[in-house]
Amino acid sequence: MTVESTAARTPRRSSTSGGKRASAKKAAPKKSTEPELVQLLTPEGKRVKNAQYDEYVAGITADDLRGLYRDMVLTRRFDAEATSLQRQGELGLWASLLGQEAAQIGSGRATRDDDYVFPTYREHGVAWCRGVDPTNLLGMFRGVNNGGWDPNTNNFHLYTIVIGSQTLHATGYAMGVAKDGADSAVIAYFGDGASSQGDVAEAFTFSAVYNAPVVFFCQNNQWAISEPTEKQTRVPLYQRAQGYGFPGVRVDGNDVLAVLAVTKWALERARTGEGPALIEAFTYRMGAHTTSDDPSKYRNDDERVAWEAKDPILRLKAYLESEGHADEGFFAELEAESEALGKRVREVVRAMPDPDLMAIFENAYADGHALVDEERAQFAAYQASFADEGGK
Amino acid sequence: MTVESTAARTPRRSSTSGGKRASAKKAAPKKSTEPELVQLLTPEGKRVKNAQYDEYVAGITADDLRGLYRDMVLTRRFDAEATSLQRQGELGLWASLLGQEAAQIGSGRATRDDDYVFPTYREHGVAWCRGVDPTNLLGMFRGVNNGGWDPNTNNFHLYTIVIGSQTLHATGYAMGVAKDGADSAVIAYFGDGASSQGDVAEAFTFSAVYNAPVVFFCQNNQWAISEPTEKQTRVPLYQRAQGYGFPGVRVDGNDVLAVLAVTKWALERARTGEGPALIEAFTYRMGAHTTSDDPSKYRNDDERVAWEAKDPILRLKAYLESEGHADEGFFAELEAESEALGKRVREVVRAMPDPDLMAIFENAYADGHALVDEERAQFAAYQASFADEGGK
Amino acid sequence: MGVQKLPIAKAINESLRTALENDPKVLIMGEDVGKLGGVFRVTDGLQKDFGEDRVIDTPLAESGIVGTAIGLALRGYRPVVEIQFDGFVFPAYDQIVTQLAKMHARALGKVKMPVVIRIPYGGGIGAVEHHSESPEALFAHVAGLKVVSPSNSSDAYWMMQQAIQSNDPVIFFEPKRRYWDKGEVDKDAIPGPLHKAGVVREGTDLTLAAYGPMVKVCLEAAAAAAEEGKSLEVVDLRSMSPIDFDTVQSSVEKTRRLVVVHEAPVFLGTGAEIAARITERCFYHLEAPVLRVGGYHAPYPPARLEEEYLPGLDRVLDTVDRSLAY
Amino acid sequence: MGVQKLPIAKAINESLRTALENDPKVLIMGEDVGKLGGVFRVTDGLQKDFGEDRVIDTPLAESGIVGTAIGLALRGYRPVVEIQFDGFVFPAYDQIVTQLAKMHARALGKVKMPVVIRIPYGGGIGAVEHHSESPEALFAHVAGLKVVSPSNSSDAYWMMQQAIQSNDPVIFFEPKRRYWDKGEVDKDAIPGPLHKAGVVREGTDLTLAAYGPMVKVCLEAAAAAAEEGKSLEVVDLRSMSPIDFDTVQSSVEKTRRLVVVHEAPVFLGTGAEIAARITERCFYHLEAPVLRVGGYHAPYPPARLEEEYLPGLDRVLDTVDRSLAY
Ligand SMILES: Cc1ncc(C[n+]2csc(CCOP(=O)(O)OP(=O)(O)O)c2C)c(N)n1
Ligand SMILES: Cc1ncc(C[n+]2csc(CCOP(=O)(O)OP(=O)(O)O)c2C)c(N)n1
Ligand SMILES: [Mg+2]
Ligand SMILES: [Mg+2]
Repeated sequence: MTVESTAARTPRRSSTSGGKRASAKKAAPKKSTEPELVQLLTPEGKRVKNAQYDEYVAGITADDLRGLYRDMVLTRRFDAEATSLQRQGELGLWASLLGQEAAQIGSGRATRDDDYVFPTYREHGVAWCRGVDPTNLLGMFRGVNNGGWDPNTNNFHLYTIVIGSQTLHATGYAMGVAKDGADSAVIAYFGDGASSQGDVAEAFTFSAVYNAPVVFFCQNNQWAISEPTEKQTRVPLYQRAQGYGFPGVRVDGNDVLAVLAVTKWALERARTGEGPALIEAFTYRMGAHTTSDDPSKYRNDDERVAWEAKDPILRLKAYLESEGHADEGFFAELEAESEALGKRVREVVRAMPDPDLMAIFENAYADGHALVDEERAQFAAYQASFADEGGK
Repeated sequence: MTVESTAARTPRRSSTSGGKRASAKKAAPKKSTEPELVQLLTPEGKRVKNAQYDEYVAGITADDLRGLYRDMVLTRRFDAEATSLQRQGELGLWASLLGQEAAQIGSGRATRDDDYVFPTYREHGVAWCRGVDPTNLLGMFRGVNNGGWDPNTNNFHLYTIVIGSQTLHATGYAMGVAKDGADSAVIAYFGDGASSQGDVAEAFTFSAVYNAPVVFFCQNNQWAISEPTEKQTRVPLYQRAQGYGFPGVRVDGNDVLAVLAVTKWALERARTGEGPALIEAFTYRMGAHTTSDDPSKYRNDDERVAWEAKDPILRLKAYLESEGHADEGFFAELEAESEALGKRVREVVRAMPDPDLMAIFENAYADGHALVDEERAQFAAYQASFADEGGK
Repeated sequence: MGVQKLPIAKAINESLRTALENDPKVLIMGEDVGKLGGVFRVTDGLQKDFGEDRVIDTPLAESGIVGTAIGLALRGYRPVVEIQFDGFVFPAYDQIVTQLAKMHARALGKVKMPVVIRIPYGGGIGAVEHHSESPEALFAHVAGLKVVSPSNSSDAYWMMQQAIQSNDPVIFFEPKRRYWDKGEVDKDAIPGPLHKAGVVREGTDLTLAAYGPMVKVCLEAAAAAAEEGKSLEVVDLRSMSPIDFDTVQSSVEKTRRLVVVHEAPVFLGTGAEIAARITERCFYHLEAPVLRVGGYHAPYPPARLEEEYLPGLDRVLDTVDRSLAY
Repeated sequence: MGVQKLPIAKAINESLRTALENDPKVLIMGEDVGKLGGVFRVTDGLQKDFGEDRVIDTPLAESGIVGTAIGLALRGYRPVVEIQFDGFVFPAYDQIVTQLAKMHARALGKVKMPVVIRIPYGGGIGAVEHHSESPEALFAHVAGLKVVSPSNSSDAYWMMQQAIQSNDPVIFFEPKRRYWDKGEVDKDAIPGPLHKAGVVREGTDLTLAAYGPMVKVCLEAAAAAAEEGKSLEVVDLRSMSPIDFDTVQSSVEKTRRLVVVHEAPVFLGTGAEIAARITERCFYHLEAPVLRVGGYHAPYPPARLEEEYLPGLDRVLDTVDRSLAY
């Protein structure tokens, strides 16, 4: 029994071609036409019906919708502030989420307090939903720590930089949730690039075999630094799941409502013992990979411009306005709140002290280590020697 | 858009269950009913038609069939000899292929001379098809070397013990074949257990992205040492391929004709620029994992007995006889040839000398290394010191 | 319970059993650890008695095993992971050095990583490639990990108890060729600290330092040397990270000579660090340079050559003589 | 071509270009090495000029990159692989130590593994976690690999040429914080052997041995010490496997004192091996123990602390003083 991929296949060469293969590149199958996305709001902000997922946003109120809008606006504002703080030298680096607000807020707001989130390094919007103070996120980008919050306070794990690793941590955590008999779920974020890492595949395998309550949330923002998604896969990423025995869904990642609905569906499945699911949120990285990156080296600005028309915030705004769910006053207040957030972030970052030098040795071990003790003492004595010399 | 797995799904719990998840194990989806296998010969040796694959064995002659039979019989004989040589202390270990002869001979005979094969540690039958002298395979199991043949002589790579690694080597090799514009193909063997390794997933990704001419041949012999396939996947393994954008097929691994046909199909695709394919040969490890293993610790003998009825050799024998393709004389001659092979293997192994002590340092590097030179000299002097002492 | 005579493998088995009994958060994970009880039977019977939820057969993927163990630790579990053989730990190396070792520091101490990684290691059992390696230096160099190896049954039992209780990740190297060596285990004893070395034979002329499988070789060498009138002290290091340099130093201040023995290649093996540090600490005491006996800078050889590759009695004694000749 | 003044990054770029021109079997592979030219622009322009078949953007999977490079080498290619940052080499560690390093020996010499793995390494650029590590000892301990690191543009150019010509796998550590340091490159020169150390400053009182990014620090330290009347010799080791102990020994026989400097943690760093071996070779020459300056046994700290973590002028000079005080 053959399972054919859904990719368009190159017709077999006629034998008159001499059987010689041209370069693999030429022979590679064409990208398939884009599969259907789950979408509840069109780019113009029109609500469209979806038989499968409408129920997950059935009870949503105008207040909720304004809340989602506010989350996206504030997240974008925070993100912009961080970018400019990097420009000003207050941060060493920043990884902007610009364009991915709906993917992050929609999924983040689908989680329950007792759920647990494993982010990459770009989930500032999810952190926001989890109640992590955004200024906490800046420590590692400023270089004062490698992770500035207690993961257990908001059930939001530390940012993970090494691509894909956290999907296994999420799976293990979810195995623990199941062992505990709890009905929480776990959600693991990763990127289109990350989908190629062996660790992600192993996470799929473990989660399926143990039927762990984990949702794999892939933000396919079309790029892994300079590499387009074609360098990672020749079929849509959400299809990866089926070969591991769990469902995969592609959702319009710029449609906050659709993301919310699909993520709720997946988390609910996980909670009720149906095991893992993969969500591919189809979105776009509007900015550079990080502030160190220069996308003009590798991508055409046309692409970005085309995606601007699908902006997640404008889309929800259009819907709110057309439904009469928000008035001028709401937008004005939010604008003020944005400014205040920006200001607070700026102030907190600028006041963020450098860590104590001895922090080098802190927390290397939980129970201590003789060599660390020895080196700490030497280091302290060495530092003291400068003080003795009156600062050499 | 949702892609549901083909596994049977557990119904969602009713809300009256309190939303608490029972142990993950209980909630895991049931194993699906077995998917259809590609089969050309029934276990009773009856030829069945297959619209898709018959063409690949259309030209097969009685001679060819007897050849396949002979390959399987001699491979099994060789394997049995190796097992008993291990019992006699002539080998340190042996990994028997008992039961997997059809999977190996069918696929091995599908390859062309210019194709390249990447085995695990159990592909004695494939080695046979490639023309590797079986006694060459025994060096590593005797402990006289870690790989006793030149891979380029028969385009048969060394045995790879670390699970899954060779699938990436095969993929890289296939990328090279494509770059060279050659129309050869590559085939990578691995086991059901190996399917869980990240390396195998990465091999799938690379081969798909570069459309490399490689066939992934998974012998699902139902066990990875003591672990049944359920510990690696909850859906049939051949389905893994579709999520990476290439076809997967499950073939009756005890049907040499079906394996031959399916492998020819896949190799032909690869040669003509259609890229990778995955074949899952559904078979059974009739013996222990290796001579160090004791399967009575973990599996019921009933299972093995049931698989005996599907024996690959008896099946082809029944077909040969029913078609009148082989007579007593053929079987008698083959029996004699088997005995001669066994005898030769025994003699060669017993005469296999221990390696020269200096071999420790040989080939650590191709271009030399100062430290190795130094240590080699020290070692030689140290050995000489015993000689001086007249053998301390 | 009293004192029992147990082989090392069984001592570890009993230690795991005790841990499973005492703490419901302790889990055993690995390939074939369940029904089979591991290829060396170290986990024999545990799944039967504690169930599949506590003693978990995993998919064949070492990165996945360690990566999920990290997640389980984050959830409050204390996983004890088995890597089937030394040569198969490398697929998990990334998760070990990049995640497991650094998580506590990354979280500024807010999370702990009580994960034990058991690795049967070393040669001498006539195995095929990848089944005889000694990669301990590759872990000891990495901050955030602790690395230990018992040499006898009592240590096997107690060090495993302590490793499981540790809030830091411990790489627990088990001397596989000594699995069947018997020794006394007193389950009512009060063990010394996990990372403390022990003087297992006293002597005055030279110190031999070793751990795991080489302790026995060193003891035999000391016995042989005694017949020639040389008094060798043997230190069982027990821990490769941290290394108990104080104990080695005390010994060397007395004997003034040190030979370090391990199966791992000499070049950048743990002996290099011991030589460097003890030379610094005992510069005016040493009458000879610290000498090292270990594997060569070549891939572990096929079984028929391993006797020559591994440090044995003769090579140790030869090196002792070289040291004494200074 | 004559002599050009080039930054290290550009010298490597030109060396890769030369190799691509001279040998059609040379390939460049890695994440973002194509259009982007790598995150440090080391492969800038190469894909444009040599095409996507020679300069290959790979999926984001380091084990896959190295594993397929091995396969390409088996097919007769000479892949030059880029690992984007030091901290991301570990997913490939298994393929490197278990396959790449051992394949030639496993095949009894029948196959060769001419694969270069380029790794921008070390700290000092204010980066986030995993972007500043110095894992060279973890490769140098492994037989079958060669490990080198240039400290200047000329070496960057020529050592890369030689690494690509090598029939053994070479781990090529590029001192990322020196990428923009300029130096002269003579493309018509006849380079010395790849694994030979060089005395880059002569002196009589003490030898400083370093490689990669620390050579500059040592040269500065020597200059500063000279003002205080101390004459330091600086050896640029260039190769960590093999290490050119002969050159270090000659130097130490003259100066009688040695300090080894590297960014990697001291514990089991390459300095340990150098200390152990030079002590053995120069036991009667050394007036002080070999001292080491390097990273601490703690995860690489956040950027705001790296100046204190990394060996700098003060710590080197302090250690020089400690040595001279013996
Ligand atoms: C193992 C590893 N390799 C390489 C990198 C360098 N790197 C950082 S982000 C990135 C691209 C990630 O792309 P994707 O997964 O799509 O996430 P995105 O950045 O688009 O959110 C790369 C290659 C890394 N962090 N980890
Ligand atoms: C990376 C790695 N982990 C563990 C092992 C130990 N081991 C050897 S064979 C094996 C089971 C392999 O099962 P499978 O892939 O189904 O192949 P089979 O032995 O059934 O042919 C295991 C766990 C190994 N060789 N490599
Ligand atoms: Mg991306
Ligand atoms: Mg199997």
